[in-house]
Amino acid sequence: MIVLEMLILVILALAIGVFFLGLSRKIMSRIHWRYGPPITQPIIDIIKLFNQDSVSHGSLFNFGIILSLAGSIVMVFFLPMGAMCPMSSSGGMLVILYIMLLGPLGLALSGGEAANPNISIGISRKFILALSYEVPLLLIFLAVMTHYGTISIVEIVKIQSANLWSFASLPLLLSGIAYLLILPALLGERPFELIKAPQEISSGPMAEYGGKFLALATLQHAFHTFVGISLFVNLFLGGASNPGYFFLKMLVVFILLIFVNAVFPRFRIDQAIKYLWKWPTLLAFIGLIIVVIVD
Amino acid sequence: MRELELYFGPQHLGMVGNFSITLNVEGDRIIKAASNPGYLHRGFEKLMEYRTWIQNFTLVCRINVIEPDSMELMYSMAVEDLAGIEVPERAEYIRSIYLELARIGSHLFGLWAYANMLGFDTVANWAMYHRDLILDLFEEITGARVYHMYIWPGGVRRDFPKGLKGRIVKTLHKIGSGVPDYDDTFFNSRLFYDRAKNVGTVTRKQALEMGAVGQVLRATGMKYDIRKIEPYAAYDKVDWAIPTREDGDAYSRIWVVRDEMIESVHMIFKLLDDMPDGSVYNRIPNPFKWKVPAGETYVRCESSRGELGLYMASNGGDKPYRVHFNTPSYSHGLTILEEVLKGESIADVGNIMMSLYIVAPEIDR
Amino acid sequence: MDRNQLTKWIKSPGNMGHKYSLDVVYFCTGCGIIEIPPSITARWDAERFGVKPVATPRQANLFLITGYVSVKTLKAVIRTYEQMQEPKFAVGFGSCPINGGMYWDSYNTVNHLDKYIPIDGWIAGCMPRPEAIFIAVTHLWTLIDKEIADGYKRYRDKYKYYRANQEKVLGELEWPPLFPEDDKK
Amino acid sequence: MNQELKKKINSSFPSAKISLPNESRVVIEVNRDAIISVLSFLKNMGYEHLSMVSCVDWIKEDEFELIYFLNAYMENDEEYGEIEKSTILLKTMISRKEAKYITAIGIFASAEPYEREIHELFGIYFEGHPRLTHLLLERDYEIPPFRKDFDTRKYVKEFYEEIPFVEDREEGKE
Repeated sequence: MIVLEMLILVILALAIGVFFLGLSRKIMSRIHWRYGPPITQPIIDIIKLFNQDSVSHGSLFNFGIILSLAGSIVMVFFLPMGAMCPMSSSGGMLVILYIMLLGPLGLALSGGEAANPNISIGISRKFILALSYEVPLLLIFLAVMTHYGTISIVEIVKIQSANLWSFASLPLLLSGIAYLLILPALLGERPFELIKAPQEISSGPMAEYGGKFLALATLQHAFHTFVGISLFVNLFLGGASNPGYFFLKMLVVFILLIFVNAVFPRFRIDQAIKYLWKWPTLLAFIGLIIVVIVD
Repeated sequence: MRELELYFGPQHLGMVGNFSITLNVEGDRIIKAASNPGYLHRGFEKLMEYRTWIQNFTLVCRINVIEPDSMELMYSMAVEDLAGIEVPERAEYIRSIYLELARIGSHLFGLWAYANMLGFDTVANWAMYHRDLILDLFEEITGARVYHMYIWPGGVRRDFPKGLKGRIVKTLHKIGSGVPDYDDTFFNSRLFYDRAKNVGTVTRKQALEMGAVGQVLRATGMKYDIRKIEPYAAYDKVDWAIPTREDGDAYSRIWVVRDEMIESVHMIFKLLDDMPDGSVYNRIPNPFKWKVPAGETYVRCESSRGELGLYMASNGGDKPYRVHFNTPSYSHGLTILEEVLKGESIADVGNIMMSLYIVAPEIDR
Repeated sequence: MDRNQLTKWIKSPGNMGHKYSLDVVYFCTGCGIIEIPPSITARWDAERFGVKPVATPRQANLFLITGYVSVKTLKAVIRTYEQMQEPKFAVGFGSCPINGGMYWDSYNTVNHLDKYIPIDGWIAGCMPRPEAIFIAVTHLWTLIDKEIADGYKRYRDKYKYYRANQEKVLGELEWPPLFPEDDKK
Repeated sequence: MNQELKKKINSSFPSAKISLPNESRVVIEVNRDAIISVLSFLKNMGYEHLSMVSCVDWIKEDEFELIYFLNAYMENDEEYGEIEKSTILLKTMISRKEAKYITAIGIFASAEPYEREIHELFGIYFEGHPRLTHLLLERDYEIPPFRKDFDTRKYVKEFYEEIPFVEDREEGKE
């Protein structure tokens, strides 16, 4: 039963993630005054990429991207989507915090094999960025955990459905805002698009990916988008009792994210660290203090 | 830390045109930069020695693709100077209006390149759309979108079509109505300020030493503009100002570009109002038998990127003996860029390059 | 447009994918830089056709060479083409790569680009309008459908000759052959 | 007025031939040894901007003509007087057979790429230039391409047109 649930969850997450990729391209086009590609374009891209030849730079190169993808998929199991959560009993937020680092790590392994200077710059940027958003993320998680007294996300969703959403309840408001601020960094959207930065370092870690590898990287991005947003919905927007309602909440957050993506250029890496360690960290810290005082 | 050699270009999304920079980097800092042009070298000046005076018009405009019109003007002015051809007054006005339109188009292209470089896709798309509106005007005036071959020795090829004045005003108003949007999303944006302020600074001393012209020089507070110093076409007949900034960094340069666009729009309105009637060209001799008297000349004008010069020598034949274009991107791209990139971050290479307004075909010729 | 025909997708997903998702690496050699931005931005929007610029040749399957190819560029063009993954398509944009265009007598531009790399289609004109790119793209779809956009196969088969031509212009090439001789059966 | 400028230069360099083709151009012809001293003299006079260095191949006279274009920078456009507005064309002749010259980088840093280009396209060697490597071209030509005795049309015919199409090669037309 759990296996079936897992399978459904992965497929759902993939569908939503890919849909979001298509939607973001469409909405961005409209903001650019363009017509935009059909919303199915990412699917076409992925089909094409799987049918294209690709060059491998060694076994570590192959392993890295698979590790990265696997890390993102595993995270999906720990996040309740509506009533579905195959791994509800084990782990929770701590596991997610842990697995989240697998994405950059996999890419780093993979990139280390291909001797392209753009990749090494991209990887170092990715790690620095990960380091800077992990700090506020940890503080936010701590605040949520202290407030609800549990590390299980299912429990947190349950409590929220009985009372208020944590985003609307005062002690966690600041933490919620802090999460929204780091969300673009988490997903690599502008203004934190500096990992890819096609105009600067030729799409960074992806520079040597072609064919299947790029397809896997796209899938990883889709899963990662799903995880980042669904975490916010679960922790702060009260989750949902059924997947449809959950999807609607995710959609709202995602569209907000795209609007931010559309109006900003990208930071330089030092500015990104400065920003992330200033505002989101400060907000998350104050949020944590408030939570500690109130409870 | 290990020193890496990084190639920026020639195939690179951030590279408008075909140009490459070899960077020696340590971590994120650039230690040494070497420009590497020549990907677009066609030997224009050599080819022009093989073509008759009139045939060369198809060639000159292709030297710079971003703004071909100032190249046409240069060539016409040099031929007029050598052959002693007068230009009617109306043609002077038409040339000015047309060149200012070209300047706005070119600046919008530059804005596209710069915004694109910073990842400002939205503004980039808008700028390109607005540039297309200007290209539509060009298409109406000359019949071509990009390479117009409109300016001619002795004037311009044909008069403005009927009712064009209204359409120019309408188009410029449409673009002008976008200025608040541009300001809100781009020019006054905090992130643009963060990315561009104190980046790629060319001090006035450096600028003077290394032969900077155009925006690079004007961004250091120098009011150096050939349109004022040595007025050509109808630039001395209307009143206009040279926009400048003081700091000499990328931020100042882009602001100068913005102010120049607005100044150009105002200038076009004034020129359109003052435009006299009359013929638009004086006849030139039969182009098949046309021989230009022996002699040499140096003419210069202010293109959208700075001072543009043309040295031309004729030995009295039906072809030029020697042509040499002095293009603004030359010193910007080869001398200043190498100097300015030292000590900057890799993320700012394209930022600096585009703010210096380097157009590769112009360097290579 | 048969982008929405499910039967075709099920029959040959790969073929359809190649058609409707053309990731372009623009090689803006000179004049081409002026008409590419309009075609990918607001006015013409190439993304409608699934044509999207990408950053590196590894990710691309369409190579757009926009303008004359000087000797120095030729080197970069060949390297870029060889880095792309099969199946790949190359399109020459403008008159100059076809036969030299107005630079036919220049000492530094190669006149016929298809002597050095296989080209699947040409867009004639100087400058072609942005619409021409889309006409070319739709033509390329037909070619892919009929499986005659086979430049990459030709390159594999006749690599010896292409390489010989390349060496004639560039002198000794500093990279090893893409398809070494003894590999062929 | 430019006549003043003429007098000033003539007093320091009596050998210089100065002509004024129109109100904003001054053409100074000096012999090849004097050019560096004239350049620094003019720089001190306020002509700080070296716009371009050009070269003409006068094949009949068997000489190269080097031309330095100098302009003045002023902070404000109203400061420009008659003298500052003019462009100076400083010329000198060097022999075609012994195409060697001295670099002007010491005085004008911006001369560097121009001299590099002239070295590449005309084959003139500049003594003291730090990097006379390839700038625009990828390979060497027998005669530097911008010299008048280099016929580009002939070159194209002999070089590019001779390369066969791949299809023709297969048919054995090699």
